Parts: sequence; structure tokens; C-alpha cells
Amino acid sequence: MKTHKAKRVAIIIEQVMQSRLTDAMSKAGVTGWSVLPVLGGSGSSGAWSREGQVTRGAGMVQVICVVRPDRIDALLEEAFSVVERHIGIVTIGDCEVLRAERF
Amino acid sequence: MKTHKAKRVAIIIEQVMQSRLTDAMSKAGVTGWSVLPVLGGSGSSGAWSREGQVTRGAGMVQVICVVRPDRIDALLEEAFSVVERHIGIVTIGDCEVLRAERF
Amino acid sequence: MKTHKAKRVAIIIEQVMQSRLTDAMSKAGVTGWSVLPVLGGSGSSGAWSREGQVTRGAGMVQVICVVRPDRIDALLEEAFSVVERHIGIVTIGDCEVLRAERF
Amino acid sequence: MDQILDLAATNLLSPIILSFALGVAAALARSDLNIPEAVAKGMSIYLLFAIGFKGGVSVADHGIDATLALSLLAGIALSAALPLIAFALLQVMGNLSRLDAAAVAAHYGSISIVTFVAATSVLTGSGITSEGYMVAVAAAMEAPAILSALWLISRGGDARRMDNDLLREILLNGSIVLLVGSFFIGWITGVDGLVKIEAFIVSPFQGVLCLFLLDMGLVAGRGLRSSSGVLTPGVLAFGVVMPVVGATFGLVTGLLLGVSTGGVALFMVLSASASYIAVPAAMRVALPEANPSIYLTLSLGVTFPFNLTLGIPIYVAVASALTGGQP
Amino acid sequence: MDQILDLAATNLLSPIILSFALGVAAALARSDLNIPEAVAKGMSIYLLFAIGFKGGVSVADHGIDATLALSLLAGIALSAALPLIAFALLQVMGNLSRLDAAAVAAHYGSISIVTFVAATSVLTGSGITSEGYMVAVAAAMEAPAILSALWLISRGGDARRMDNDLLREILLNGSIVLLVGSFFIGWITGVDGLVKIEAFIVSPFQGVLCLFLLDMGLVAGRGLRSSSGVLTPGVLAFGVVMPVVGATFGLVTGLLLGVSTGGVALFMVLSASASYIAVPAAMRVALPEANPSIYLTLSLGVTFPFNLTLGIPIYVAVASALTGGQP
Amino acid sequence: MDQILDLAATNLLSPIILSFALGVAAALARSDLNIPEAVAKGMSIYLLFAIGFKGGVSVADHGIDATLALSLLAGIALSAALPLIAFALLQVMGNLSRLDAAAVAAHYGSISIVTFVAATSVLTGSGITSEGYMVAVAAAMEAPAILSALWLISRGGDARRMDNDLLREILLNGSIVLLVGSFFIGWITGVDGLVKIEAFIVSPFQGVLCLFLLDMGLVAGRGLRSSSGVLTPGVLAFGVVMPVVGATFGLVTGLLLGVSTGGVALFMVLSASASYIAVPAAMRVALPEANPSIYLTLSLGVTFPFNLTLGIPIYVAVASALTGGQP
Ligand SMILES: Nc1ncnc2c1ncn2[C@@H]1O[C@H](COP(=O)(O)O)[C@@H](O)[C@H]1O
Ligand SMILES: Nc1ncnc2c1ncn2[C@@H]1O[C@H](COP(=O)(O)O)[C@@H](O)[C@H]1O
Ligand SMILES: Nc1ncnc2c1ncn2[C@@H]1O[C@H](COP(=O)(O)O)[C@@H](O)[C@H]1O
Ligand code: NA
Ligand code: NA
Ligand code: NA
Repeated sequence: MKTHKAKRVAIIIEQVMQSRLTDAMSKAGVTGWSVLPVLGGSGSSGAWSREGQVTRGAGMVQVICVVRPDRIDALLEEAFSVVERHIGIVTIGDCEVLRAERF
Repeated sequence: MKTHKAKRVAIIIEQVMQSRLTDAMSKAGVTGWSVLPVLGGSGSSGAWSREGQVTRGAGMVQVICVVRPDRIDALLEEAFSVVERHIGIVTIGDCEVLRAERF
Repeated sequence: MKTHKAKRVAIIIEQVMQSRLTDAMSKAGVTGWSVLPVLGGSGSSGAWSREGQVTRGAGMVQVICVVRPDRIDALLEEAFSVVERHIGIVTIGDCEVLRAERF
Repeated sequence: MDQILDLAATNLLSPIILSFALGVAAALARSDLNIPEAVAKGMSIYLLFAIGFKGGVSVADHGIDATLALSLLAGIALSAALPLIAFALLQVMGNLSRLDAAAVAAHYGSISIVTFVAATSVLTGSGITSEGYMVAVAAAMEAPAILSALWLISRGGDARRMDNDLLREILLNGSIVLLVGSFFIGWITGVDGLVKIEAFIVSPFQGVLCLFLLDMGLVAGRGLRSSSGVLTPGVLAFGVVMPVVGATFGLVTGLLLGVSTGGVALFMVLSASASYIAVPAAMRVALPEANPSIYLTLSLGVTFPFNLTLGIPIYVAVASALTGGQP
Repeated sequence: MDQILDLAATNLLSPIILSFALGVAAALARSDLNIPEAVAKGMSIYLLFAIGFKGGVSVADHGIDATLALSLLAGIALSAALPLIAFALLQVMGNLSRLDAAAVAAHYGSISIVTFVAATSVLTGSGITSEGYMVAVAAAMEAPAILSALWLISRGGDARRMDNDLLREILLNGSIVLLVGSFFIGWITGVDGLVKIEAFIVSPFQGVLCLFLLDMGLVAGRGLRSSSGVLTPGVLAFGVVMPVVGATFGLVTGLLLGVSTGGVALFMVLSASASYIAVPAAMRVALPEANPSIYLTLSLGVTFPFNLTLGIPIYVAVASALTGGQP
Repeated sequence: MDQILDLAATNLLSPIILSFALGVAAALARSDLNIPEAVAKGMSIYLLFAIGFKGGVSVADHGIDATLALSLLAGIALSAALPLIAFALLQVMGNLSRLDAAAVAAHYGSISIVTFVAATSVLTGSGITSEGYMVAVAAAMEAPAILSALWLISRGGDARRMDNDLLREILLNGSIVLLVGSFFIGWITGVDGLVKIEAFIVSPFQGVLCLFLLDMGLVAGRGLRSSSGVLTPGVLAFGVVMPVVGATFGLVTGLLLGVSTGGVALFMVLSASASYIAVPAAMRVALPEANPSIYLTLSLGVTFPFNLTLGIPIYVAVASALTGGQP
């Protein structure tokens, strides 16, 4: 099948920052993303888990965003401005997509 | 460690289409996949979120499928026939796997 | 933006093995990971789903771990010792990361 | 008229409606208040189980009415016919594409079980009884509208919308199975069974309904916020006119069947209400090109609040007036 | 015999059993009815907390029976011994590998707390009392069976199945901790404590149990559908024979201990029932090569419904007959 | 003194506290017992809705006290002032960075609604009444502390911590909206409304609180286990000293306002308690460099259990002694 080159950006970020991140992504002209739940994890700031949590301050989500390669710089610029002072991790991978006309 | 080349296909698709997609994948000879929850997202058809939803018509999932490179075309063919008329996004990435004999 | 090469390891493993896996990863000097929920799937040992489950024996999770390329071998060695006798699947992909100093 | 106003006022200031309003207000003000999906689904399962069970017990208690079978058939006919009327009305009032119009029409032929539940609360509160089997009528009215709407589309030359998998999904969707199943459980176990689980399915029912409507309000408010602009004035008006049209058909049906005052009111409510749980799923499978923002916003954001606040008191008052019962 | 049939009939037509049947039927018909995992887990926590608490209150109320310690020891012995019998029986009846047989055996030595809960419901419904500390016996019987089964395997030369982490996981698994913990809370706070939370843990209990069994039915039905063919006729038969064998051991134990009619019945039920929550997790860690479809389907799809429908009434009737109590 | 000990003993052996202790013990012993996030969130929504509603009904029932507005203002002032005191105290007692100290201070100016709920349980159990509008005071005290703490930081030259989005998130966070919203619903519907949903929001309340505190215990225990070492002895001591200091301010405020014995006790409890739900979220946005382990562990792992076990009985006894009420 005919596929097209694209970039898959995965940003693991604190849940409280999610809307700020997606707003910034919109500003960078990115129109599509998906948010995936994260159950727990560990990093330089220690371990955490969602189990039984009611506080709204804990917990991270993963925002996945598939973009055309030429949009990646604007996206990273904006995303970085949000994650800069916050914990979290941004990865960028190459991928192929079907139906590139859709995004 | 010894690793083997494979393809990682990630399909974000409406939940109502999940069983149709996995049935189609079985038909294409794919025997292994995993389904991950998606909390929300945004695209050309607007934004959505799972929060508080009881309708069965909303919401997407991500189907992840690691396949041997030679199976990828049959898989995409079948997957495409399902997602064709529906919203959703299909990405294919290169990866290495441990224990290739298992799939 | 300046990015750095890294490896993204995704391990789909039974939930009962999760803490054993992350303990092994710590032993291999890996300090960061995230755990994502998996709703269901299918493989050589049949199909499964989390729906309505109360048993603690069923269900898998996906552990995602972004590491510096030079750490990958130690990580796979340790991860393999845990998944060896168990069902599950380990994929390794190339990626770029922002803020490499953080991990 | 005074009666209607009275009933409407009591209704508007009930904990149930105020909870819904709180949800809408919180969502419009962009509060982060939200109810987890699993909890919302759990509450909807509770409500379906409770309402089905109580309906079954009532049938066990009062025996089968001669009109039960007729009522079921009438419900199926209403559900199948209303989409045609809705579709025609949309041609006149809205400027929707055929696909969008058919998808909307399917929702209005089918029913909203929460509206039904809210109406039974109002009836109980006013001391008006109704036939226990109306729950079964509600279940019977869920699916036929979907088939009607798909038939409308296929008539337009657009084929292959339906297959066996979809048919099974429509007929055996979770709400129907749970409603019908618990109805039979209630019927079989009768009052003895009810006594055992009364403290679970009767006493806390109103309270759970409050939290559930809080959630519905949150979802409706979020929908209105993000889909503002999707609905033209004509389509918006349809969201208020169609329930009244539907209720009229329900009224005539109920009067012809000769059911009780409460039964007539519930026929009106079922005909007036629009599906929100089951039909959207069928539409996503069969008519994926139809815009979900339109039918979800119209059903949950316009018609549901209309029925909840004004519709139900009106239907109850009209049914009371025309059957000689008192509201 | 008449007694048994009566009890069985009442039991079969109770809301609890019918809810389970509805779940199985919905799953077999491939309805999309399902209860979210979080809600199912929430209900199981509620049931464990309530049953433990009530057991503790009952001990606080009636004082410690001289047989409490003996009953606990007997429970541990039963749990440790039954896997050996199950394993031997499987060698005769089934054609399972040693690993699969050991994994299955572990499940049958351990207990199913939902079966226990359903049995106490039947006892309460029949006006038969039982020792409050039977809840503690249930908790004590959860883990020893796992150790027995692992010993069976290690005897076969297969070592390194057990480590300290696993031992801690087995002994401190969530159900044991919650059951024992709430038992002590009930014991400490006594009837005063019960009065405070009665409206939560007593009144709605039966209703929650209905929805929980609906969920168990859905999961069992889905399991039966997807694992049909996994179980040979011999293994299937084991799923019905073993509970009867276990119940017989439980019966003898209960009679020797001289506990009440209800106590004897519960010893039978605990011995007859097979774990579904805790043991599968231990097996996945220690015996990953054993096929989970076999033990899960057998435990939840065969033995659980057997006990729920026929087993419990039989055990209660037999216990009544042999202790001179009336069912 | 005897009174205090009595009250403390009754309190310590209540199902609520024992459930919390069970949770802590299970987590410290590394049991896998856990309550799903969705269920925990569902319970917290239930508790907020119930407590708000009951407060509103009580206001509807007893009329508006002349001191209502004064109490609200006093609450806002307390919430704004306490962070300054906490910050100063931390400079003396701990060795935290300015950022960490400000983040901790924000938590102690704000309030813990579960502590408030537990205190009302103790009051009800002791037959002490309190003003229904104290729920509104609780809601009013949630947010000002956050603004105070951010002001503290901005004074240190560190700017741009606050924007309109954050301000909206703080003022319209889910707990405030639900608490205030259900307070108004209760107020509007009054006793009539309460009667309708009493079986849901009153009767099972204590029981739900038990399970919720079990969950809080599990989370607190896990936090203590993984953050042991994060807190220096000085900071740990702050976690016990600050509530007493806060309670003293609350006491004086309550006495000056002339509210009832229960009202004074609740002013003490609100001032003594530290936020756990809303403030952490604001801190993660505005002060991401502050270490969450410090404020979460201190608030949930130290101050919450202190208030729950010893604090509340002391505050109630002191309030009783100084207002001439009896505990
Ligand atoms: N290398 C990594 N791979 C995957 N997830 C990570 C990694 N590092 C951090 N995370 C996630 O980000 C959270 C915060 O990381 P940190 O800022 O290092 O404490 C962790 O708890 C993980 O959930
Ligand atoms: N570029 C993208 N990256 C990640 N997810 C996407 C993307 N585009 C669409 N999606 C997901 O697919 C859904 C439907 O997309 P669309 O058909 O564009 O409305 C969105 O709501 C997202 O959850
Ligand atoms: N090729 C695959 N791609 C994605 N997930 C897989 C794959 N194979 C197995 N899995 C996941 O791992 C589980 C166990 O696989 P198996 O050991 O093959 O039965 C499956 O149920 C899936 O959730
Ligand atoms: Na309708
Ligand atoms: Na057993
Ligand atoms: Na405070």
C-alpha cells in the first residue's frame, strides 16, 4: 500500500499540563493528537502510580501526535516551551502513514 | 542480545470498529495484537474525551501490532479496508524484537 | 531544536510481572520508565480482555523505557531474564529525544 | 395551565434537575469537575438494572395486562415510524445532508432511558401509577428506529450499510439486554425478590440519578461548548419541535391503547426522547460519514434538557388532562 | 430429597442466580454488555469488606468459640491437602500435563470468596446461623493450597519456583488482607461499629451481589466462548466431581470440629469452591507455562456455576440433615 | 483531659480510623491491596456532593445566620494568612528551599475536605451541632492560600507564576464547584429534597467514608514508604506543629465570630488541615520546581493522620470547653 513519511512525537507530561500542551500544539498548526493514559512510572523525581489517587496533582499522560516532517520543528518549539520547566519526556520517531491527506 | 527486524503498526481507530479491525487482521494471518485505551484527542472531526461518557458511540482505541516485515502488506491491505470509511490513523514504524520465534 | 539519539523500548508483559521487570531494569541502571495500561489483546496463548475482570492473574501492561543507546544491552539482558519464561513481547525502536540530560 | 406551571416549577427545583444544571454550568465555566468514565458507566448499569427489575416486579404483581403485547407492537411501530417523520421534518427545517438527517432521525425514533427514568420519578412524585411493562416497551423502542434510518439511506441508492454483525450489535446492545434481562429477573422473582434487593435498587435510586444527571450535564455542557456553531438555528429548533411532535404521536398511541394516565405519559416521553447511548454507536458503524457532533449535541445538548425541564411536566399534564387522571 | 429440591428451586430463582445467568447468556449471545473493570473491582472490595466486617462483629457479639483456633488450623490443613487429592484425581480423570494439573489443583485447594458469600446468603435466607469466624477460616484457606501445588511441582525436580517476593505476594494478597483486616475492624468495633455503617454494608449487600454476579456471568460466559475446546470431557467432569469430593472433606472436618449446621455447610462450601481471584495471579508468576485458559475456565466457567446453582443447596441440605439442623 | 482521652479513644477505635490504619498497614507491608483510581474518585465525588447538599439543607432549615457572611470572610482571611505563618514557621523549623516552603505553606492554608468530613462525623457522634454553612466556609478556604503562596514567591523576584488559565483552574477546581454547587442545590431543595435522596447521601455515608479512608491509608502508606528520607526531622515536626498552630487561629476566629461549639471546632479543623486534592495540582502548574514528595507526604502522610487520630478529638474538646458546650 502507498504510505507516506511522517514523524511520530510522543510526549509524556504531567496531566495538569495537558491542556496547555495541546493549546500550544494548536498554535504550532498541529491539528491532530491523541492522549493516552499512563498508570505509573519512575524517573529522577521518584516513582508514582495512579492507584487509588484522588489528588489532581499527580499523574502523567502520553500525548501522541503524528505530523508531516516539515511541521516537526514548529511543534517541538512550542512543546518545549510548555515542558521546559516541567518533568516529562519528548521522543520523536520516524514512521510511515496511510492516508496522509487526512492530516 | 540477538534481535530481529519487525514492523510496529499502530492503528488509532474508533472503539466500535475494534472487533471488525481485529477480525480483519486475523484474516490477514496476523495472530498477535494488543489494544490500548485512548483518553481523548483532536483531529479534523473535532475534539473528544472519554470523561464521564456513557454513550457507546464515542471514543477511540489504539491497536498495536508487531509483525514480521513480510506480513506488513497483507496487514495494511486488510486494515485499510476497515478504516477506509472511518476516522482514524495508521502508522508503521521499524523496530527490533526479542524472541522473534514467538510471533 | 537540538535532539539526541536514543532507544525506545516497549515491553508488553503480564501485570503480575511488572514489579519484577522494573526491579530488574533498575538493576540494569535504567532510572526512568512509564507503565501504560493495555485493555486486551490476542496472541499464541489466546485472546484476553480486561472487561469486568476481578482476577489478579489476567491482564498485561506496557512498560515504556527511553534509554541512551549505550545502555540498551544491559537493559535487554535484564529484561529478558524476566520475560524469558513468560508471555509478552519486547520491541526496540530508534528515536530522538529533547533534553537528553534528563535521563 | 396552572397545573403545568406548578408541575414544571416543582420539577425544575428538584435535586435531579438542579444536578443536571450544575453539570452544565460547571462545564460551560470550564471547571475541571468530571466523573470518571467507569463510574458513569457503573451508574448507568445500576439505573438500567434497577428500572428493569422494578418494571418486572410490577408486572409480576399486577399480572399481564391484555394490552402488553399491543403496547410492545405499538412501541416498535412508533420507533420505526418516527424516523421517517423526523427525516421529513429535517428536510423542511434544517439544511443537513441526507446522511446527517438520517443519523439524526435514527436518534429521535429511538429512546433515551434516562429521560424515561426521570419521567417515572416525576410520576411517582405526583402519585401517578403506570404499567410496569412500559420498561419493556422502552427496550422494544431502542432498535427499530436504527433500521428505519438505514432503510431511508439505502433507498437513496447507498447500499451495504447493514450486515449480520451490525444487526446483532443493534439488537443485543448492552442497554437492551440489561433492561430486558433485569425485567425478566424482576418478573420471575416478583415482590419476594424485590424485598431482598430493595435497599439497593429502590432507596438510593434518586440519589444515584442525581449524580448521573450531574455527569450528563457535564458531558452536555462540554458538547455545547465545543460544538457551538455546528447547529444551525433550523436544526436547533428541530431539537425542540421534534420531541413535541413525537410526544403527540405517543399521546395518540397511548390513548388508542387505553393504557393508564402514567402509561400515556410514558408513551409520550419515549416518543419525545432521543437516544444517546445506543444509537450513536450504530451510526458510527453504519453511517461513519455523518457528523457525530450534530446528532450528539442535538440529542444530549438540546432535546434531553428540553424534555427534562419542560417536556416531562407538559407530557404528564397533557396525559392527565386527556385521561381524566390528576397530575 | 424434597428439601434439597425445594432449596435448589428457591436458589435457582433468586435474583442472584438469575443475574449470573443473565451475564452468561449475554456473553454467549455476544452482546456488548460489560461492566467496567474498575466497577467490578470496586464491588469485590465492597463485598470483601462487608463480609469480613460482619464476621468480626459476629465474633465480637458471640465471643470466641473454643473451636476458633481449631477451625483455622483445620482450614489450613484442608487447603494444603485438597490440592494433593485434586492432583491425583486429575491424573486419573484428565490428560493434563503435570504443570497444568498442579496449577488446577492449587485453585481447588484454595477458595472462592464469592461462592462463600452466596452460601451465607442462602443460609441467612433459610434462617441458619453460622460462626462469624468462618470468614477468618476462608481467609486462612486462600494461600496454603498454592504452596502445596508448588511443592508438588518441585518434587518433580523442577526447582526455583518460589522466592520471598512471591511468598509475600501470596500471603499478603489484597483479598486476604482486606478480609482479615475488616474482620478485625468488625471485631474491635463490634455491634456499635456495625450500627454506624449498617446502611452501607448490610442493607445494599444483596443488590451489589446481584450486579457482581452479573459481571461474573459475563466473564464466565466470555471465557466459555473463547476457550471452548480447551477442556476435555475428563477435565470438565473433574470440575463437577472435585467440588463434591472437596465438600465431603469439608463435611467430615466440620462434623469432627462440632461447629454449627451453618458452620459445617460453610466448611463444605469452602472446600468445594475453587479460587478465581488470588490463585491465578500466583500461578502466572510461579507456573507461567501452565495454560491459564484451563484453570480459569474450569474454576469460573464450570465449578463456580455448579456450586452456585446445585452445590450450595446440596451442601446446606446435607449439613442440615447430618447435624440435625433444619435447612 | 479525661474527656479528651475518652473522645480520642472512641475516635481511634471507630471503623473510620481503623479502616485508615488498615490501609496504611497494608501499604507498609507491601500488600497488593488497592482501590482503582476511578472508584476512589467516585467516592470523593459522592462525599463532596453529600456533604455540600447536607450543609445547604441545614441552612435552608435553620435560616441564614447573621454570621454567615462574616464566617465566609473570616475563612478567606484565615486561608490567606495561614500560609504566611506556615512559611515563617518552616524557615525556623525546616531547611526547605523557598520554593518548597511556599508550596508546603499553600497546602496548610488551604483545607482537607476529608478531615472536615471526619470531624463532622465525630461531632454528630457526640451530639454536637454545627452551622450548615461551614461547608461553604470550607469551600471558601480552598483557594486563597494558593494565591498567598504564589505572592510569597513573586515577592522573591520570581515572576510570571500566575496567569488567567491558572486562576480559573484554582477558583473553579472540581471540589470547589461540586461543594458549592451541591450546597446550593441542598439550600434550594431544602428538607423536601433531602427526603428524596436521604437513602443515598445520608444512610450509607459513614460506610463509604470507611472505604475512602482505607484508600487514603493505602496511598498515604505507599507515599511514606517511597518518600521515607525526604522529610527531615524539622519538617516532620512542622507537620504536627502547624495543625496545632492553625487550630489556634481557627479557635480564636470561631470564638470572635460567636459561632456554635461545633462551628468553633470546625473552624479549628479547617485551619489545622492541609489540602491534598486541589492544591497539589496548582503547585505542579505554578511551582513545578517544588518537590511534590515533600508536600504530598507531609500533608497526607503526617498531618492528615495526626488530625484524624489526635487532632480532631483535641479540637472538639477544646472548643467544647471554651464555649461551654459539652463534647
Ligand atoms: N527514560 C524514561 N522512559 C520512559 N518514561 C520516563 C523516562 N523518564 C521519565 N519518564 C516518565 O516521566 C516521569 C517523570 O520523570 P522524571 O522527571 O525523570 O522524574 C516518570 O515518572 C516516568 O513516568
Ligand atoms: N495526527 C494525529 N496524531 C495523533 N492522533 C490523531 C491524529 N489525527 C487524528 N488523531 C486521532 O484520531 C481522532 C480522529 O481524527 P480525525 O479523523 O482527524 O478527526 C482524533 O480525535 C485523534 O484522537
Ligand atoms: N505481535 C504482537 N503485537 C502486539 N501485541 C502482541 C503481539 N503478540 C502478543 N501480543 C500481546 O501479548 C499477549 C500474549 O501474547 P502470546 O504470548 O502470543 O499469547 C497478547 O494477548 C497480546 O496482548
Ligand atoms: Na423517541
Ligand atoms: Na476449595
Ligand atoms: Na488549613
